[in-house]
Amino acid sequence: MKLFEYQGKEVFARAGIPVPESRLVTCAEREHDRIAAEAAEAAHELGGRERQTVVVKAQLDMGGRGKAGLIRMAADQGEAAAVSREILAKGYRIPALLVERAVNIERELYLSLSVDPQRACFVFLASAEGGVDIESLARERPDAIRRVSIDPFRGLQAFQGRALAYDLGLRDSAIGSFTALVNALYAVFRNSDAELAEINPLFLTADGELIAGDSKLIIDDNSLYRQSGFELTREQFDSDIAYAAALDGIPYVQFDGEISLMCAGAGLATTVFDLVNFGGGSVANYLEFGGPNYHKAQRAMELCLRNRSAVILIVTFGTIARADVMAQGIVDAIAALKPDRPVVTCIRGTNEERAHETLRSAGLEPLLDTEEAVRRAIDLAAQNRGRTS
Amino acid sequence: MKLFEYQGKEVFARAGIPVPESRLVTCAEREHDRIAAEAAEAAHELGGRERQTVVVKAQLDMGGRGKAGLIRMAADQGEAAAVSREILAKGYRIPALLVERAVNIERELYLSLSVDPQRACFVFLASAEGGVDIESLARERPDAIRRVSIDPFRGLQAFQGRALAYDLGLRDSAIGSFTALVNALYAVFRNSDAELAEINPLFLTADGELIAGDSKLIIDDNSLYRQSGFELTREQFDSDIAYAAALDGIPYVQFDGEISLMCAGAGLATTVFDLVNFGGGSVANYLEFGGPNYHKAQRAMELCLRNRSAVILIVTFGTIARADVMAQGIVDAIAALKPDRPVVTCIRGTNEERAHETLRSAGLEPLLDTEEAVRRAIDLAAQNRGRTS
Amino acid sequence: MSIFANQETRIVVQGMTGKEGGFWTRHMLDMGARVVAGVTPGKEGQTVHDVPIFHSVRRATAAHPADAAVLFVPPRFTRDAVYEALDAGIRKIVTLADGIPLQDQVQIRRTALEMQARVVGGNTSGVISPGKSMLGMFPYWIERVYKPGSIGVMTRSGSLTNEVTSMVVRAGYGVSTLIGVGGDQVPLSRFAEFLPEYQNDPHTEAVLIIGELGGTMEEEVAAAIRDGLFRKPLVAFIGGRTAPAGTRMGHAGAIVTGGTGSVRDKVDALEAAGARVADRPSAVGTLLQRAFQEAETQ
Amino acid sequence: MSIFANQETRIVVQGMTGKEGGFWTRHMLDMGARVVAGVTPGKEGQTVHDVPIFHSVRRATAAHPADAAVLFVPPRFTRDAVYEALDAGIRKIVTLADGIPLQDQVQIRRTALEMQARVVGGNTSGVISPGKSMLGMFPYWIERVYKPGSIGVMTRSGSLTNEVTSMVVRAGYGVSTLIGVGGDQVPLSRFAEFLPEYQNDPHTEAVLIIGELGGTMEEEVAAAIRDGLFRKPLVAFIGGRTAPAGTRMGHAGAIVTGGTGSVRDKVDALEAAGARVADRPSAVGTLLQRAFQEAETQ
Repeated sequence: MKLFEYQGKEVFARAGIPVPESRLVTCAEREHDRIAAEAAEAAHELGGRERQTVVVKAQLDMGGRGKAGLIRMAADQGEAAAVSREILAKGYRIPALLVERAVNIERELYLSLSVDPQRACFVFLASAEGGVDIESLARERPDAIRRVSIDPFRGLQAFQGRALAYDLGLRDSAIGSFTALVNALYAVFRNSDAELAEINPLFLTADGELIAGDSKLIIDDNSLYRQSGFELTREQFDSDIAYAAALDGIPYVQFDGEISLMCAGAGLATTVFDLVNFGGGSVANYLEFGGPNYHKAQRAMELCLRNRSAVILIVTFGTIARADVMAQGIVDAIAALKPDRPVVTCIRGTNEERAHETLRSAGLEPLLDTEEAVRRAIDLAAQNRGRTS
Repeated sequence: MKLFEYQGKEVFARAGIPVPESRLVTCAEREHDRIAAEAAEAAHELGGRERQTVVVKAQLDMGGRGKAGLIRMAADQGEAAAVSREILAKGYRIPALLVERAVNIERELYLSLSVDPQRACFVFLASAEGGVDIESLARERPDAIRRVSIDPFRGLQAFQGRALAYDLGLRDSAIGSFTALVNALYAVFRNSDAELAEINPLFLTADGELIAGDSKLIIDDNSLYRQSGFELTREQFDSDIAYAAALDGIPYVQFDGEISLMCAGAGLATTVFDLVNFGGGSVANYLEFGGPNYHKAQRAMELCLRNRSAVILIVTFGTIARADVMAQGIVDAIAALKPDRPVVTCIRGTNEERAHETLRSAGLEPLLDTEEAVRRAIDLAAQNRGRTS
Repeated sequence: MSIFANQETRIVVQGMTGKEGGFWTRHMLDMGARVVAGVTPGKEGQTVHDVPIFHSVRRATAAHPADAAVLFVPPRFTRDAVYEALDAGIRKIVTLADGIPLQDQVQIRRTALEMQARVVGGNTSGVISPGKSMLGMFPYWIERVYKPGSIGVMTRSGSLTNEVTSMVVRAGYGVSTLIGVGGDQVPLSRFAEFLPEYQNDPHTEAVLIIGELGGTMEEEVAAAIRDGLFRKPLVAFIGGRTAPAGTRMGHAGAIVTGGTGSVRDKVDALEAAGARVADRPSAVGTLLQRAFQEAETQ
Repeated sequence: MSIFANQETRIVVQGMTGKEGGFWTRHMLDMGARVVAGVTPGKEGQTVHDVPIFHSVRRATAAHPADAAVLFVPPRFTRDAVYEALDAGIRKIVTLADGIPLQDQVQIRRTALEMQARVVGGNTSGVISPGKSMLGMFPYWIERVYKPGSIGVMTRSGSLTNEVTSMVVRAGYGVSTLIGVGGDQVPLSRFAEFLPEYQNDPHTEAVLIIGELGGTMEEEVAAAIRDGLFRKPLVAFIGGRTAPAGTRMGHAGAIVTGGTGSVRDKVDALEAAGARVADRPSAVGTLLQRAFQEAETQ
């Protein structure tokens, strides 16, 4: 689960990582004028007597917010209202605006903690060149990034934080601030079962203070059962369908093509996705029907029917996810939902003979070859095109 | 630092380890009648309407309390007062009585956690035969003791607690109680920087409950700086002198012989202790004067003078503990304290020439040979015997 | 011979008394696997399919020495169960659970590396040496997809493995040992770690890798070929060529992370090392045939 | 030759800018030790006795490769400092601090064992190969107690070592390498672990062990002799024969624990293995002479 900037900063702040003082203005279902007024009020509160500059930051899961004009400075209340309106006018789905007091920045650093799957450890990456795209930096000037491996059992050692501080060229009080921050980020990462805990940029002020300029905190979905405080919300998803699918534990991604995929297993689903594209078709949605969800045929088909696809393509090749159970589910779903678009089935695996009988008796043709099924779906989509557009 | 039973049980209870319900009756500087009355009152409270039996347990650092008559059952208030008086009458230094509600015992187990210095891990020892002297059991029937090693980085694993439970022959709800208790004991050991955390006996009741019948909790002295709640108190020491020495960080053990040792380093002090005994002498006290205490000549000598020794024997062979500093300290201490008994010095090590001048100028003979110094002390003790007895 | 598991491999099944454990143990036995004991705390003395159950792995192996363990254990208990098997001296472990916490996986893998043990999984169907042994969950209709043969297979996927392996069989080949390293972000064992064993296995003539976008396991395979650690023909299929960058479609592992993890980079690395890469499952058989033809003519 | 440290050993001093660190570095240099760098966080760029100081061990060894480190670091920072030296690839470490937390010691020793590193200490004067190198704090008046020679010495004590070693010199011998394993309950390295190195050192003709009550290190030496891992003459002195059982007199390690740890058991074990055990320091010289005489007549 990927947290929004403001959520990650809340977690950071609780762990003792300094963040800018801020106010959150929620946007969902609200008028732009109302939002802009609240942003102005927040700017007033934060600016105080010295009328400090604030930053208005759109909260959404997207890289390059700065370049897209979704992060804007504002010198006073009026400007805060104006830039808020401009941000909202861009037409993105923005659940909230974060209004922060601007920081007097001397340098921007980079710091993150993630997992090294090969060496089986945790890895701090740090750079004296923060605020840039770290992946580009890694490609272009790998020497600009310091890497420190953390033994998952011994944990972070004091010398490792110091080593990073000196290698980043920090001095005096900034060294103590930095090692404390490294400790806090490690605690956040471990205690919240994170996949990634990133601060980019990490601001260094003239008086040696460090302040998190942004947050990127991804919680491991497999660990959510032992975490609290991380709830799925509508804001984390691009569409109502994707949110509904997530609540049911069904992996779902929305695209804008014609073929709804209901495929068993990430690997096979991804392969079918490729085959559709190779064949000149286009995908309406990716949906995993299989694994723990192989009983959920009706729910999966409902989700597919909620988007404007021209055809539903079902491809499975299951072992535990029994073909006969899945076929019966499909037949029942069709009876219940009466889909307004054709359904192509290519269901193989455990008990597939019985599955094929079930499909045939419901008037469905049980295909056996994945590529043939993909071709059939593409053809049907083309025929059906007029109807859906 | 070795905690008393009641202190260890307080730590256990905070960690969720079940202990018998109890009341503590302090004894220091109080009349026996008063103590007995409080013990009776405690028995009344604990016994409740069902007038349950209680156990009165003398709190002191001594093995074999049961055999020595320092742990007694009492069926009612009157008996509680009576056994308390009998315990107090035995003449031990008893800081407190612990009055506990008696437990309905089905079996007695043994469980401890300590350090394996060779394999560098923590070690649970467990036995289905608790309530006995574990060291005798280890000698006589080592198979009766189960041993489980805990990696100091990975920590206790769930399967290890289960393995002990099954190997002890526990069943049903006792298995869950036991694994929870193992977890709690591990937390106590790690969180309090213990050298040893022992429960012997560990009571198993008829309904599968486990209750700590005793506690032996030794906190690592080197870790006290990062612990709180463990304070040195007078009750932990046999004598005022030993307590005073401990407050000054000076290792001190009281004996009942004639020669006060002031020796540098545990190894050399122990060796001089042997040499005194080999030579037919007897030791009045062991005191380490050296290491971090080599500046504390006067304080060390004061402690020696508080006991009734016939002679003070000073033996050092220091590197960092400079001989000249120690010699000057001795000379100053003698000038200040004017000891009423002879002082033998055998001070060697860094700057020993200057040390010897200092001693000579104060009228002390600087001996160079440890065995000779020991002989001299034994002789002087014999000469001085009449005076001190 | 086979790698990882053969007819001689003595197997303990952890979680055997559970529904899945019991079901697949039956199937494993039918497939020739030598299952010597089961483990479920609290159930010692019971039997499942005539296999005796013990409270703990140590108690099981004390009575029935074993080389390998397969875990039908929920994800949240997987770390403990793997440690228990390692503690009992077992050095080949297959854990099938889907949903093992990420940081647990880091710890399990680190421990396995330190102990020089092979832990395979999670989120996998397991390991099979068709006709010899099986640790995990492979289909009944095995002859169509898991026919015994000379192709070593390693895979990150489940259903896709059935799809691709059926193409191997359709092309006239079979499988020596299939290892499902699993679809997680931190596979407990990685493709390249098994290549030396496949290289040394006289019954493996070529290896097929079923990869996926995300991670660097396919690049490590390319490096092993370049370094001469693996010298037999190698064919790969990697799904996700048309997946949009940055979109998480399925497994946690399937995230395109910058310049690494993309299918393009993987294909380039493998082809540069001399491997053949199929763009669709049906192409796998053809590429295997070509690889063997070329190997013969050399 | 010598074991652990000789003229070639390149040494980093952690905590060199402290009072003790600076003082003993001067003395180490005077004794021939090849001190290549010092480490104190925040003091990079300074020098002490012309030795350059660095922020970290890695920065020090990047500029000045080193084989060994000696730590003048307070007990509560010892674990971190040892890990730092290990992380920089150093595999011989001497830590002098008295008062390292017990559970820290368990962790340090476990890490050292896993990394196949030798960490010596704490609560020790350190290691000296007289005339060649020194890591630690040994006296100025060295000729009377630490004359170069052929006796390897291992000790758990400080002052007592001066006392006993002076007897070695008085008897006409000298020291090849002295290793103070230290007086703590968990010595980071143990007596028996160095015996194979002393066995292989051509400049060591016999070994002297200065033991004490508590623990099992002396019994492990006896076992190493019995197992043939050490075959040169071995003499031991063990103090505490008359210490009352259960009384803690000095070091945490000096607790008599049941049937093990008593001086009686140690003496019996050593003598049964063929070692000679002195009951007082002055007897050490005589026993060494006898051991050599017997070795010659054999």
